[in-house]
Amino acid sequence: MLLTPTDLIFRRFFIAALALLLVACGRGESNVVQGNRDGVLHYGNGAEPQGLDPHVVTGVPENHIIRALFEGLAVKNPQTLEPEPGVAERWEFSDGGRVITFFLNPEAKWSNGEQVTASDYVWSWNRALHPGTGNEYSYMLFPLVNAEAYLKGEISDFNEVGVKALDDTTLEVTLNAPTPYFVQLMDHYSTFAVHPETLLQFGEMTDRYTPWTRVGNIVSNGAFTLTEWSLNRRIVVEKSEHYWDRDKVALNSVVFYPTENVVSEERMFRVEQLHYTQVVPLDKIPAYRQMPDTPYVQAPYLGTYYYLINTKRPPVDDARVRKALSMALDRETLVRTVLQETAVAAYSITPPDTLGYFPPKLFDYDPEEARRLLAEGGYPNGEGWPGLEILYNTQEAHRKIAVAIQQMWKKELNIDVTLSNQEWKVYLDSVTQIDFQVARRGWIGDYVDANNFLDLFITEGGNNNTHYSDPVYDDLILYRAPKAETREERYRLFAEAETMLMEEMPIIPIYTYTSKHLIHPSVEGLYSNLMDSLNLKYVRLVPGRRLPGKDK
Amino acid sequence: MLRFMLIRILQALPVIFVVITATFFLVRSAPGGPFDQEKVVIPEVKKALEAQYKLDLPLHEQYFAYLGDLAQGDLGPSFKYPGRSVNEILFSGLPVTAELGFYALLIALCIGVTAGVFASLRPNTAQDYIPMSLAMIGICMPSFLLGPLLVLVFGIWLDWLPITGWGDIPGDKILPSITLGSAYAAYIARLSRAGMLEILSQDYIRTARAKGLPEWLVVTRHALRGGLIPVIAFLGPAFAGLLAGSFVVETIFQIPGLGRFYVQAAFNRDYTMILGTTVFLSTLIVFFNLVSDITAAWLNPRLRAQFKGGSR
Amino acid sequence: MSLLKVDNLSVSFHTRNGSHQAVKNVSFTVEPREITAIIGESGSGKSVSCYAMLGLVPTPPGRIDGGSALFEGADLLALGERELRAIRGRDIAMIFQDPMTCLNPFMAIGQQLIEPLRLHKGLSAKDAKIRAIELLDEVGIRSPADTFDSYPHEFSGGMRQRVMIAMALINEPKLLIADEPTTALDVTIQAQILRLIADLQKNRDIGVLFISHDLAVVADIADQIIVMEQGVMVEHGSPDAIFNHAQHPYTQKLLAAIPSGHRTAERIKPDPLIAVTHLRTWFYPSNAREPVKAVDDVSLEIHRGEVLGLVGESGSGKSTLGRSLLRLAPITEGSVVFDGTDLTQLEGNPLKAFRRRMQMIFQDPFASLNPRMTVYDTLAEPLLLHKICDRKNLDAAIATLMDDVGLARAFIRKYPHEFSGGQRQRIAIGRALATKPEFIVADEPVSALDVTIQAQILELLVALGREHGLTMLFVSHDMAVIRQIADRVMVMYQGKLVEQGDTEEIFGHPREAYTQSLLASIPGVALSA
Amino acid sequence: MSTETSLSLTDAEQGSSLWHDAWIRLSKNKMAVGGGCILLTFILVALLTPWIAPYSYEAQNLDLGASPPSLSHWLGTDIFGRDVLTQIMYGGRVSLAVGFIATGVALIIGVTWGAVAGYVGGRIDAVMMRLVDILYALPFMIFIVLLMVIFGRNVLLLFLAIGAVEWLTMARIMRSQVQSLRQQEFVEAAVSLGLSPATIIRRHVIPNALGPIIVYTTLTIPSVMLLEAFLSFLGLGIQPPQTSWGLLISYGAETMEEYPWLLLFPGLALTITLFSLNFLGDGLRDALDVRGSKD
Repeated sequence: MLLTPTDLIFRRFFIAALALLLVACGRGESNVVQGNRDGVLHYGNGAEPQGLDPHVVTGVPENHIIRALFEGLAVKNPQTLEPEPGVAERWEFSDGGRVITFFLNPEAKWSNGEQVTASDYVWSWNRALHPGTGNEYSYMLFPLVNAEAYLKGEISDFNEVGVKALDDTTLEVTLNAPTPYFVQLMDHYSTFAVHPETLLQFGEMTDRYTPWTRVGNIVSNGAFTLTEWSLNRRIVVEKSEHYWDRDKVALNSVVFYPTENVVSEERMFRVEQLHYTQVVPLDKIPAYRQMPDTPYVQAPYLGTYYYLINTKRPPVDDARVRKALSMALDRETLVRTVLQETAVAAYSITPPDTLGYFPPKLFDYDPEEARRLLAEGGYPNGEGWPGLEILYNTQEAHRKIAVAIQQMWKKELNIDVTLSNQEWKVYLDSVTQIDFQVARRGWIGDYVDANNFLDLFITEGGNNNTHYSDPVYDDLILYRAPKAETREERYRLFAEAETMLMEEMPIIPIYTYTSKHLIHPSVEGLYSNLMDSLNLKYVRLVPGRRLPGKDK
Repeated sequence: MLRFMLIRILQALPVIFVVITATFFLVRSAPGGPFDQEKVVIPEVKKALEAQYKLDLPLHEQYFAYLGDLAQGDLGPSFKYPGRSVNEILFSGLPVTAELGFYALLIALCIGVTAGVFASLRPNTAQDYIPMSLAMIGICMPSFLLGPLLVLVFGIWLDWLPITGWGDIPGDKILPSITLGSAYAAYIARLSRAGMLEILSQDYIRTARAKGLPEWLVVTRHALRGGLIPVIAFLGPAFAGLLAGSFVVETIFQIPGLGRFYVQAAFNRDYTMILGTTVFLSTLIVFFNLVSDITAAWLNPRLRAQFKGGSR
Repeated sequence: MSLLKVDNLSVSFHTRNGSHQAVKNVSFTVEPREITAIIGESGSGKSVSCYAMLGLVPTPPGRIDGGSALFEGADLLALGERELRAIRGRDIAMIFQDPMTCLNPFMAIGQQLIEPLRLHKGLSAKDAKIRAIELLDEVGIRSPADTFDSYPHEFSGGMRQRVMIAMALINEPKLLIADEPTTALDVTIQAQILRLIADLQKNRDIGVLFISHDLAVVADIADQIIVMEQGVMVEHGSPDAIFNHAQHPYTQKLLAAIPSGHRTAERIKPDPLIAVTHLRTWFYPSNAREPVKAVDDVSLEIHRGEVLGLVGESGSGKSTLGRSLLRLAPITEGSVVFDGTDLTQLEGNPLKAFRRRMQMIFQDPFASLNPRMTVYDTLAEPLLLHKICDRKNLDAAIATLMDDVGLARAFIRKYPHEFSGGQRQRIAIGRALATKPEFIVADEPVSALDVTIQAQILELLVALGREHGLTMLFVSHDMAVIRQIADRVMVMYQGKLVEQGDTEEIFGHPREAYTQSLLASIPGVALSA
Repeated sequence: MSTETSLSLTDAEQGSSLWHDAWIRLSKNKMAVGGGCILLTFILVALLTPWIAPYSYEAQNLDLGASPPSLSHWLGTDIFGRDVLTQIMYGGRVSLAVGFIATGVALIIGVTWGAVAGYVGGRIDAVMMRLVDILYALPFMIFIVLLMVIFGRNVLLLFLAIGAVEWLTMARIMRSQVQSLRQQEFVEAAVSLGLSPATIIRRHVIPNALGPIIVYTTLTIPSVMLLEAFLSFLGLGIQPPQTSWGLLISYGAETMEEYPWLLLFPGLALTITLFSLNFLGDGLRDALDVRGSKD
């Protein structure tokens, strides 16, 4: 046998290739089985977080991790969403609810063992509201006296803002007006405290991009501490030794996966690589529903899917036409078929049962009435219809709904509707410029209160995007409702505003969201709620439970 | 040799420069900015954000500032991922994508060359038609289809291989590499078939046979080297293309690579990130083209002599 | 006993376009220690019969229909691939026509050389190398130890053929088959290689089967000559019998085609059509510092109506000079005055007008015709371009051209590949004549052709030249051809003109040593002796 | 061979013969003819779809939803209860149009560009090819978004965008072909005849470089169809409820487990087209290669 160097190279080449292909095919234990034994939760988190700085980031995936690492003054009960003690042991209202005094738990510690003090909060809120920080969620603190002015640079002395550290464990907050949902906001990460010394060690107070949130640098005060952060791979947090309520924390560790691709996420769940998925692909839901002891969990969610209407552009500049469109829309069928019952038909902007508020149902699917209104608007049986375009951002779910609605309007009203999808940022630009006729939109509540939905449509509302403007409505939302003495009175005013809105119909509500997850049978203590707000400290893993079909 | 490389690099510099400039102004003229969100940002906050990233300066100043930073190797901070520099993100993703690309090419080479050579040995027979038909399908099978299909079969039905991750579980690199490599395998199969057919009709192959060499030695020792030169020439651009094109595979298999950043940066209007990845990739494209040109030349003794300079 | 005894060999090819019998019942023997030559034009089946014996004819499309080829008692045609392989390269070795393409350009020659040795004899690489170097030395490669690791492109054509010969001989075969081993070489080199083969054969006592289209080439060396025509063996015998007592008309035709005549030089009045002064055409390869001085300071005149022969070896710059005259190669310096106008100063339309008046005929009729244009299109193009005729008269003009160059009009719709080399060269001549030029550069127009065809094409050129009053620059490496056609001869060496004069003067009394060596290498000395 | 000299030349059509001969050769190639026939059928069906489609294109039956193939819906229905066969027929209109027109655009630009660069050479070649390099390196996504914003959405733009990307490789292939061709003697012969560079490129260079170009084109058409799907996905190009094979496949890929027929049938349509194209392309290449198969 004679071999030249070339032959040898080829030989090596093929051997290497074979070796690669034959790399141990044996699969070890799944993540879930291993995690159940070791107390590690494998959590599908939807996307790579932008960052972990509570005053910088804005998204949902960030929320999950930050709320594992940090804790607010108050936290929401995962079942009732009512506030319960967090860093603050208790709080007191005074001055008719304008002043709130938070009493901090002296046992609340940073992960370096230092105590969480009231002045940490003052410093952090200064940071959150400072015009230099560029905190996109700064408006969460606007109920504070002078907060908005401070952010807008109208005043520069933070002492004028309504927050004061009376001593290490007492924080006094002064509000512009009684704000029933303010304590709830303490569970939003933009109001969290950060550890001032750590931040200053890496840069200025207002710097957005210092490495203070990295593993080894970050100091946090939540139930978990950060131990690994691999970009686009995983984030690992471990139980904190210094957390005041550490005895209640059952998990040793949580691994967050940036599961951008929902199909892959569901498959990871299926092969027991995840305990929990962020979402469930629509088409998989029927199969999961039919499983015995289904891991599929669906719950109402504080968000509304609706169509914005440009009230200044014909043919939808006529309220009758808008109402005709809305009434010709068979939401029940849409929800039943296209959405596979994963949503609830909506007839108002505010989701029902928003902390006890039930919006009035002012219209229904009524093609007869819709045709009549359309005729009144000048297009009997669709004659003379100049065309209408529905704008949505590029996403499968939006496309499905738009395609179905397009056909419903065609069928009921005999009008031609075209669809137009745009890439996300282009779509945002179009919506902000109100450069559309009808555009898809969704709103997820920041906090559980109808105000969060209804104040979208005040004249000055940055998210109004419809040209809808009614001074009476503005007055209702901005002045009369906040001054309401009782919850009932307040809700009555909201209902009044809701009625005004549905009379003019600058938006067409379509459905109320639900949250949809796959949760492994071994997971306990992950409750569903309206905010899809989890508190990982209550989660326990029960070893031995397997997915149906995996338990051989 | 050195001179040749130097000339090529010098030629590449203006290309990269124009790419940077064009990209810079292109991305700025695209609608929507990095800080646009579904929930409208308070104007004051937006202003503060823009100030932090120097977006409030006139465009040309930003441009020159960027060039200045770039000259020092600083690609700037990411807009989408505050706290991370573009450099850092690139270098976290690059090894993964490079490894993925390497395996994909390796698989592509193994499958492609084998199929192509086999097909070329008996042209216009079943031994030719079958691998070449598969290659046609491979070329046109989009990875968004092949990836999930492989996952379904090997990951879920057969339960042989992990379906996501990169370097977490043994074997999790196999499916993504195959998915990414298949299209290239198909191209390589076609290229090597054509190259081999060309070489096998050469006179010197007849010489080799006349020496009494067995057929496999004729093929491996005499035909393969020349027949694979087109493949080698294809590898450089292909590898650069793999880096840019691995987005879909990285998303399907949740791989922490560069491709995801490249594509998402465009959607996020993460200006520095777009520029960084573009600069990086165009440099890589130039580099790999150079490498593959040199390799192809090196394999060809005639060209190799030219590199050594002068000798005729 | 004969070394090789071929009996009734028949080979046919079966393609989509039907089948065709390439070799018909051919029988011959090759004696040990003798050179047996097979002579015939391309397509006469001479190569196929040899390749068929060694299993080198691809099947399909080829098929061996019958016969036997006994080599040392074993029928080669009945052997399996494995047994045949054991014989190939060990007992029977081959040399091929084109040394440029027959060596693997990707392998060092040493590696290629020792391959048969290691394969058949199982020698170690080291021993094989020693043996190879000895052999390289024997075939006349200078400093073989250093060139062992060189690649084929680093050798000239002649040197490569020597390497090929060494490779064939390395296993000390009993039979060497040489398939046109000198056809692609310059005459001077050809002479050397022929001598080498003859010497080796004598020293080593091997049988040689020498295939050629040119009787003159084998005249000096063959012990036995076989003449083939269209797959059939028409005559065989000793060289003496063939050359002096040829029976078959085909053999006679071959003999007649050996260029031997010379032109009765017409006295040309010195009336320069073209005057070239201090012409330099240098090339600047991107990877070399030194320019390649292809034409270096050449001055010459070409007179109206004369045929000027330009001779030189490959690489002497003769082709570049011809191209420079026509502005097909970039002129570095100097002037080319054509009928009073300096061509080097012209561009665009004025140049186009001159292009009509001067044309070129290329060496390789395979490459110089657009493979995707029919004869009609090829000929129509210059006619229409220079408005020599309008579309109405086009067909007639083309028909006339076809007649002129001796092509049947029925071929008008055919593509170049459907023609033989000679016919193609006729098309190329027709194209050149279409513009009714005054001056033609013929760059080795017959070098790629079989001798019989050569003679026809030369005749055609002479006849047409006379008929149209053409001035011609005839470039060739073949002294015999030049002698046949040229009025005056110039000899070029390394970019410079070394000698010029009337043809008979140069042939009769060459002054320069270089010219003398060129003349000495004309094959077929045995003929004239 | 016949040597009759009385051939009448009057009926000879100058210039058309290459294509005429190619046609005759092509028509003898069974695979190519088969591929051509299938393609032709597809094109015919696409053209006639509005009249022969079994169902209305838009008609939804939400309550039926996705149903597997049945007697009333031969290829099943999609999640809106729309007939898949009808969808594929309409999708074919878009896909075939995009495939052929965009590839045509790319072909024309790429071949011209590559031929000029390769033929002229030197500095112009360097500049032209650097431009190709630059376009290669530009971020495609941003480029598309910009096009979409500047020109709005329309199908024409889709062709333009795709053509703008696909011509680059075409130009490169063409250039390397031309570079080797211009060394050939017949090109030199054309120069010595006094033909202008444009004529030489058109008559002598391009016809001889067509082989690889045709093969690459047959590969480009399907990838263009998929690129169209990607762009439509991004919002450039066609808008729902219009559809194309590429879009149907990408939607089908997401539900391959639940509703395999939504992937299978559009995939089949594309694959059949692809193979037909390939056979036709190979046949065309062989047909244009007047030399026939060598050896």
